[in-house]
Amino acid sequence: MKTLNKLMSLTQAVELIHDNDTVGIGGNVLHRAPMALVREIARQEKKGLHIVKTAGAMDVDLLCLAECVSSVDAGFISYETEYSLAGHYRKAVQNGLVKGNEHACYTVISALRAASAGIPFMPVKGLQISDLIEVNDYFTRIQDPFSGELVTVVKAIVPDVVIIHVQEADKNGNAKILGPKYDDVLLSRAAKKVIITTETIVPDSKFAFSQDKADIPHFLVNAVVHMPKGAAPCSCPSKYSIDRNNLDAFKAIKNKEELKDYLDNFMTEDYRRY
Amino acid sequence: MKTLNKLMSLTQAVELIHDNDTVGIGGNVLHRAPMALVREIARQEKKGLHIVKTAGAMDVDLLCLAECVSSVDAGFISYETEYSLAGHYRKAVQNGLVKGNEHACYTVISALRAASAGIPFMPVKGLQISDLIEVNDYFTRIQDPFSGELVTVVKAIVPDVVIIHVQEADKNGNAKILGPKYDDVLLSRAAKKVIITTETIVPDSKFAFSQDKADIPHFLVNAVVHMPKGAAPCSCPSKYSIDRNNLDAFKAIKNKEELKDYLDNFMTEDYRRY
Amino acid sequence: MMSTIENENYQVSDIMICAMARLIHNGENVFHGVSSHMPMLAVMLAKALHAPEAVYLNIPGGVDPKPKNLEKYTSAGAELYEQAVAVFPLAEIFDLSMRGRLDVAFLSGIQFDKTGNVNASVIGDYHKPKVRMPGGAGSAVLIPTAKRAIIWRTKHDKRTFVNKVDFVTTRGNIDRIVTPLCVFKYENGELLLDTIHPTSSLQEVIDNTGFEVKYKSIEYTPLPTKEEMTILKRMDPKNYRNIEF
Amino acid sequence: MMSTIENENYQVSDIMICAMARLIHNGENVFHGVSSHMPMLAVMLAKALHAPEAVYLNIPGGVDPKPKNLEKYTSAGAELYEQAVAVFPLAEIFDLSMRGRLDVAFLSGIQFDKTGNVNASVIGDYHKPKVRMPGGAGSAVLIPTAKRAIIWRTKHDKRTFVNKVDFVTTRGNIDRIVTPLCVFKYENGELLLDTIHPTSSLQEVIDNTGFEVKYKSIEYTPLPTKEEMTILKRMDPKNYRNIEF
Repeated sequence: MKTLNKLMSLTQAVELIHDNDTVGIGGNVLHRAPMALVREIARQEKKGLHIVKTAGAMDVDLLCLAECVSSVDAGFISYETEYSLAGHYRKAVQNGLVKGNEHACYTVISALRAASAGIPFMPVKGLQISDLIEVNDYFTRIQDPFSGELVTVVKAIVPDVVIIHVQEADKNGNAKILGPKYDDVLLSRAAKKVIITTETIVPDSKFAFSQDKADIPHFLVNAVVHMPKGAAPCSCPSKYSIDRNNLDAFKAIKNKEELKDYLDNFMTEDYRRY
Repeated sequence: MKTLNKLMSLTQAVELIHDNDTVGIGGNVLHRAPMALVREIARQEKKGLHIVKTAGAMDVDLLCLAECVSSVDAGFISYETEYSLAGHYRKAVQNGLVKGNEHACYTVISALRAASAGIPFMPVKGLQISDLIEVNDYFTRIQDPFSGELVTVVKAIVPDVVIIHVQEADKNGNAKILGPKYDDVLLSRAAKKVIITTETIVPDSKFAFSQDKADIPHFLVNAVVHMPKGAAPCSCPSKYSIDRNNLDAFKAIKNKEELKDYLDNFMTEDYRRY
Repeated sequence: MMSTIENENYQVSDIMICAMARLIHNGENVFHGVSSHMPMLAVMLAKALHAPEAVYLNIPGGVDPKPKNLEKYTSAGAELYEQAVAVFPLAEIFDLSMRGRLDVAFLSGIQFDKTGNVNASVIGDYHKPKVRMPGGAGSAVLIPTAKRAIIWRTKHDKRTFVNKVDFVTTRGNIDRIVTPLCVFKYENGELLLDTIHPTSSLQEVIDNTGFEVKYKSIEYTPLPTKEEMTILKRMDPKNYRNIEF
Repeated sequence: MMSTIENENYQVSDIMICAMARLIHNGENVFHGVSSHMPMLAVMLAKALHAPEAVYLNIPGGVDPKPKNLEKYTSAGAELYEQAVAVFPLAEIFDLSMRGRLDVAFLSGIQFDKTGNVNASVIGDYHKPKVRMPGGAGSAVLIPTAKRAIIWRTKHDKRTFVNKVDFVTTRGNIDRIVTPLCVFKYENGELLLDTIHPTSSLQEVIDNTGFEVKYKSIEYTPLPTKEEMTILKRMDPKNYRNIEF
């Protein structure tokens, strides 16, 4: 049987992302962030991206430093305790370069669920007394038509493209996440396009003959990049933990010029063809 | 570590269901329907139940014949082609004994998703031009507050109790469905109480030491009944197919008295303790 | 024409399945629901022939399954999970359609009228129905949202094809209606005769249709090819596809 | 009292963790999020002692995990998936809280005022913030919906406990606020001093709180027991729990 081969290079995959796109990012804080794709977005100098993530860290921080970002819709943007704040994101928001659209992580999830179901908004039970409703145009209150009570709703967020790093994928785009899936499966359902980087390319027959089927089916996926260490220096469960030296090096970066060197140092690894 | 043992008899489990409860039923048409629980509901002569299921068959048909049912919210109630219509359901609706609340299967799913998220309603994209909106009080149209466009919404359905048959559960209620899960996972999240029958009781350690974790976590579950053949005469994937002789015998039943004999014939099997 | 048919022993179900299969294009996402042996075989046939990259979606949630043996009593069982490459359950298939990305949905109904209204609900009053139908399952939400809804119905009579349906369950993107006598297509807001099965005739279609049969030209549904029949018989050796006839 | 503390080498983090652990009752569903080493250890400690049937929920989605080794840099990693019995991911934990069935959520914030408002968003104007915070993660939706929100914060100063917050991210079912100096409880719409840590004093609490400190009686937070300390040190041999001090 003929199959659709979606294997391509990192460069080709990132060319599917356009300036001003809404980009959803998989993983959570320093876990399974699609860092090779993030680095290539920075190298290709994408502009005006609208980033969507429940809880982001280095990925969003790097893209803010690279000046690729126009807005961030997220519940939490920070490294966890040990690596402290996302300084470049914070600075960009405080300088007015990036609009920080604050959500609860759950309202990001609700907005993505709305996108996935093709509906324009989603009611959210928990957002009740909050200044967030008044200051943001993506929240509002409406009447429940059945009880007459007020309910807060969040506007759908439809990512133009979602970038996800997985441990296993076949060349057609069937992709399997080992360990915590975070919000990646939902992201793949909400987006118009999905770009996958994968630690390993598995044979087409692997998922068919396993009880462990793919989490993301091929027909949602537009690009597959074979990219071992594609989440580094972030962690990739069952494959590797964080790369502390590299994280320290990144945290020491002060400006865009130093970022260029940092990105250049990854080029051999990111552009290697497997 | 101490654990909560939720093992009980079929009789005890069904005593958790009260007259006039809203009852969600797992499985789909003749697949993995929780038939032992359904039979015991009929034996205990529950009254006024509000049944919820995307696509039901023998389960709903039997409960209608037993006069346990007040209303059915479903997208489809019928056997598939070979076994033809659900005659007792049809008759009960046509005689006015049961209110047949017609949904699309998806509006049942949407109503359960709303329940699961604690919200009073869910927008549904697909229900556009339809008499169903006018004749049913659980559908209505509202304005999308962001675009001003009309959108159809469905009212949440919160099952008081959900009954589900699985292949594996531990005594604490962690339950695993092998093969198609249909809408059972969602049902377990939407309901106030969950009753599980299971082909096998697995050791408490089984899910902890497997990559294949439980689909339904113990803290959502109120009762676990060890019930091999608990879906028969319906099918249970990886365990058994339909029991054609028994299905034929049921399809030949004309009235409530004959149903009593049919149910009595199952008592040895349904009341056996393992 | 008829003699060819007799020689080859075509069943009406074979002709209907091949007609449905040919409506599936390569690469399309295709769904069918319960009680749907004919669409099930149409999808499998299309994938085996001209549409190998069509994506097969179904109620059990197996993506592109390769069932070893079909079951007589169901088209929603675990066999549609066998050798599937990914899990994409019913709820997500609906979502896919809602966001405009389901290409083809095979659906049914009880009554159809000339303007494309579909009734899958009741005959008579909704609250006191004369006849309560099984329900439209996915029809009410998929017919408006799937890019193309292909309706199939194993009855073609004046109670099925009516001037005006008793109840509008839905209306929407109907592409074709495949019946035992013919194929209708939906164009500019009305049903037109597309092709007549070689086993039938224009007169038979007219005699069994409750509204005026309009057409642009008289065309016949192509007969199944030898290749199609070979594959159909291999996939369905016990002829479950003919269960409704 | 202080000498006992010195003899036993209690850290403020130990006292805070034990205070949090004791707020967890047996059988309760308990959640913590990112950057939450102290709540993570509090849940594990409670489960090891008085609340074995507390249900441990977390961002990676492992139900009742038994991590072999904790990580210094995260409380949201795959180790919270190890030996978990079921998968219940973040989205579903939120849903659980929304439908009123999450018993305890450990959450944080940047500013708190005496009437129970929580700011986790910004200092200054929202659209042109003087300081942009990481964001409240789950706080805005969990504090109103969890049966009891337990707030913890490793800073106790007049910029944290203020007369009026700069921005109301949320307000809701606050049960306790655990700080390095004391525990506040929320009663009848206002924060009251519940217990003072034995490592601190009433005066220190007053000096570092931006609103009038009210209390019904002067009580002290019980010291960690030997058993608690033994388990804490076994679970966290590298003292990650003290990372913020």
